[in-house]
Amino acid sequence: MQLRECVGSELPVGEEFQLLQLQSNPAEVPALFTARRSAGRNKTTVKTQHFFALCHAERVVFALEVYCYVTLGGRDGRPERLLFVSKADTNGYAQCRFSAGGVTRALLRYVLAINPEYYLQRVKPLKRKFSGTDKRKLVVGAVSTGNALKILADRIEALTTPETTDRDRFYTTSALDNPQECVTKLCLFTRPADHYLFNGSAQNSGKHRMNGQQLLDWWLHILDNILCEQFEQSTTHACLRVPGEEPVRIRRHLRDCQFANWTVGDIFGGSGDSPAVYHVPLFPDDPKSRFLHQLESENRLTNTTLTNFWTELQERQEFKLSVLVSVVGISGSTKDAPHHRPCQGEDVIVADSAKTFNYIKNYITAEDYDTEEGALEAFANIQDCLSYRMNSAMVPIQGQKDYSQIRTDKKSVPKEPTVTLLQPRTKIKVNK
Amino acid sequence: MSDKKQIADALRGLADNESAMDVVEKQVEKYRLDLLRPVYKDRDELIGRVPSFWMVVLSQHSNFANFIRASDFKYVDCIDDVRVEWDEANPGNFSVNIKFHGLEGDFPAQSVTKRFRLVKVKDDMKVSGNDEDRESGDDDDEEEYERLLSDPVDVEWPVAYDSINPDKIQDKRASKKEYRTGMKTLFGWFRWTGLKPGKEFPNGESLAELFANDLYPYCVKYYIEAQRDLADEMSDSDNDDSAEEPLELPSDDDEVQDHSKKRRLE
Amino acid sequence: MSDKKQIADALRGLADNESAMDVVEKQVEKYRLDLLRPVYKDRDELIGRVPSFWMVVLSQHSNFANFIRASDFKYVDCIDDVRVEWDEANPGNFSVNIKFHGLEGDFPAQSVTKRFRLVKVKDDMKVSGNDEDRESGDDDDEEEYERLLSDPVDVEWPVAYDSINPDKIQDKRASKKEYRTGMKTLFGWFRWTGLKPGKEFPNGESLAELFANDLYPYCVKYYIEAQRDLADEMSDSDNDDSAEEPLELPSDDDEVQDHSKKRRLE
Repeated sequence: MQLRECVGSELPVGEEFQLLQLQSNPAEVPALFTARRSAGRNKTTVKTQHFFALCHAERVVFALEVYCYVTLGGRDGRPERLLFVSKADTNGYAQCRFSAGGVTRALLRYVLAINPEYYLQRVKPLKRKFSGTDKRKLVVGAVSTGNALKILADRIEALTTPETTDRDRFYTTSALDNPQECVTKLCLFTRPADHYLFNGSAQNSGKHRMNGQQLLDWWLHILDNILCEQFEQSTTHACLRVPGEEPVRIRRHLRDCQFANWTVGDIFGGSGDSPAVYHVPLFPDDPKSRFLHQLESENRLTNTTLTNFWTELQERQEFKLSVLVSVVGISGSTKDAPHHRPCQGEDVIVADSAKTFNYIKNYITAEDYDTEEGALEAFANIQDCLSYRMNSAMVPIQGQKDYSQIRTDKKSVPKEPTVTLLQPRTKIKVNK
Repeated sequence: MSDKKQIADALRGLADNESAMDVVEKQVEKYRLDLLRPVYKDRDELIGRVPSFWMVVLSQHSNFANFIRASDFKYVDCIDDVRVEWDEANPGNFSVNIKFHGLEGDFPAQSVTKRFRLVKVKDDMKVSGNDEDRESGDDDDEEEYERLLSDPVDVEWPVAYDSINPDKIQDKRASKKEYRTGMKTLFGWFRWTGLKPGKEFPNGESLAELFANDLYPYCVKYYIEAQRDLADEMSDSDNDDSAEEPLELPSDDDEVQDHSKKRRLE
Repeated sequence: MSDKKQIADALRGLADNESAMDVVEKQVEKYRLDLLRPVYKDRDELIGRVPSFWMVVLSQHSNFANFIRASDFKYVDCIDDVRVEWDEANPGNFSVNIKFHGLEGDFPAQSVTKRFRLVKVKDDMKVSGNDEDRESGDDDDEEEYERLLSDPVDVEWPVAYDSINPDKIQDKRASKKEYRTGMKTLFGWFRWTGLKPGKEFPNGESLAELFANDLYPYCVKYYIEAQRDLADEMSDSDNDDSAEEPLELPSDDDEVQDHSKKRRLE
């Protein structure tokens, strides 16, 4: 699946866009779910971050952040990939009408088409083994500045061969034993807010904002669509949890859905009286993970049940103020085996470190979007940064969708929807 | 009553003691800079012999990039030398000297020195208006704070920046956007005064402090970080999210009650 | 070739320069403590005249509470005085003196001094095992780092803690859980050595540093903050939204802003 066609098919015909696909280098991370002390720890989890930004008329106008976790060595031996959609946002500065929902759907379709094995190449391990290495020849973090300078001096005089020829041994590469059996999960958390990726964009009157109900409907529409289109109907189930709402009311949110296996609950398993700690994932920047950390500090980790977890979570600030928030999840198999491998320099920019990733992403997320200038500056900076520093560019995209036919259908194509999840980024720029 | 008086006196004494500490800290800072001056001088000389030293330092520092425009890096890469000098008498005042090499047909080689001075300002913002119920003249208790100011300094802009160069913009009104863009560049920073917030280089004071308190003192450390054989080694600042850190389950024997395990330790 | 030699020499020169800076920083730290010593002495005396000063400081400091058990606060409230003294010759070594008043029938008044010393350790943990391919004897380049150690010091435990008091637990094996609980109290900290990680007071080193680098130097600031909180004034941390905010350590960038001048000792 080509990024250009996939996203272009959702954008208005006759308009030109540019898309940034930034990706972190895959890195092994601690398990997403806390294992019981008795359980063996032979699972491997590899985390990769995707960040997409869509530009139109020299303005950044939309962005989406998705994490992909590939887990190997699970109990039944089936590999699993879990997509966590952490943030999406528009800012209202587009110079034409486009469907943020359509773009979100297209980008998720694209990520779902990526072969999980792609994430298992040259993975940064959880712990690096420097044994067998002559540390005095290698400039690594554990070497003091003084000694590192001496190593560099030796290298320049060619007194030592730099240990740089074989860097690959500090990375791991693995294959999937049975890629056909890979389980696909997708989850997200909906909570309306002014902005998440575009600070201050709520001040733009052109930005359409949604309340909790609208936001949930918007996401359900996207996911329902993806479920029907991409997933095996028989082996897949989808779940919705709305803390503080009765199952009867939760089912009401699902009445317009086409997919048959929507249920009330979540995809993480466990019964109401199981300890929450084993069934709630530790996602980045996520209120559920933060609440688990709070329980840890209060020494209530192992005696807080799932039922109590959800009840108490609802009492927390982020769930209060009668704002409708929800947890949505999908678990199953895709109809087609994911086969796509993104190509560095063509459709994706893979950052060599977390630092580089944030460096580039900050040009977008650390900008102020209270006026149009922010959207223009972010575009100019990202373009200059890519061309001068990365010798690269964004992917040009031609809109291919005839919007005139759907213009009347106001419900399915909101004007300029705000898509907001999780917590706002704090601005990195220093304001004094 | 005399008890109360005693306590009140002790608290006043503590206020004086706090001032005494501030004096000590300033004296220490002066002592420190006096000792470091010759060490920095040696270092400047050594750094001058390492090719592209400042290019490496400045292009790998993530916070520096947040201050300027991405297009500036073409000229940041022309920086051959950066020096910070603190006034001997008053270490709050300092100057940043930057040496650029030229780019044929676009940018002339030059050396620019921007001076910053720390000035005391009466805090008239925090106690806004309402002067009626305060005796004038009795200003002693008014909060003072320190602010960094500077004067604009001449710098030749690249030809490629003609359209955003404030000296070359004819019609300021029609080119307001270009003017503002120019002000956000590294060259705009040389014009920063600290007196026209919102109209000049954004956070000019913080960039000055970044040079004086971080980039210059730790440049060798940053140079080495940029030379690491494994670029993806975590540095402290990469660890941006505590939410996904693994949880520590209580050990079996204290599963039930065990109040303060370590929380977040400094 | 001579070019390469020149650069290599400059880099080696920078390595020496880094060492020279470390020496300066240590000298500055000594100078600083020498100047502060009389000021701290005056302050200790003034603080002694303010009732419940340390009780207020210790009970309002959010991080201090993370180190000890909640039940310890009954005895923290008995603390009348805290003093930190740095060795004149070697400011890396310091002692923390704590004076408690007694609680009738439970806890005797006492004054306890715990000494900490900074020792250099070869970095044998980071380069794990596999020493075969390194010439022994040539240890010059091996990374050294500094660690805080201490000796156990006698302190009388409260009667209420008898069941977790390691000196009163008869059968260590049967009471493993109680023993561990006792070790996590403030009284357990007085036994901390730094040599038996996992078996003694958790993060004993950090608590020592908290006293030396934060609680003692800034106690007046914390006292004032506590008074402000009592006056029902919103401090930043009371902000409604705090529940939403992730617990995050200050990033490097913040650090530059806040602590400014001081080049940190490595």
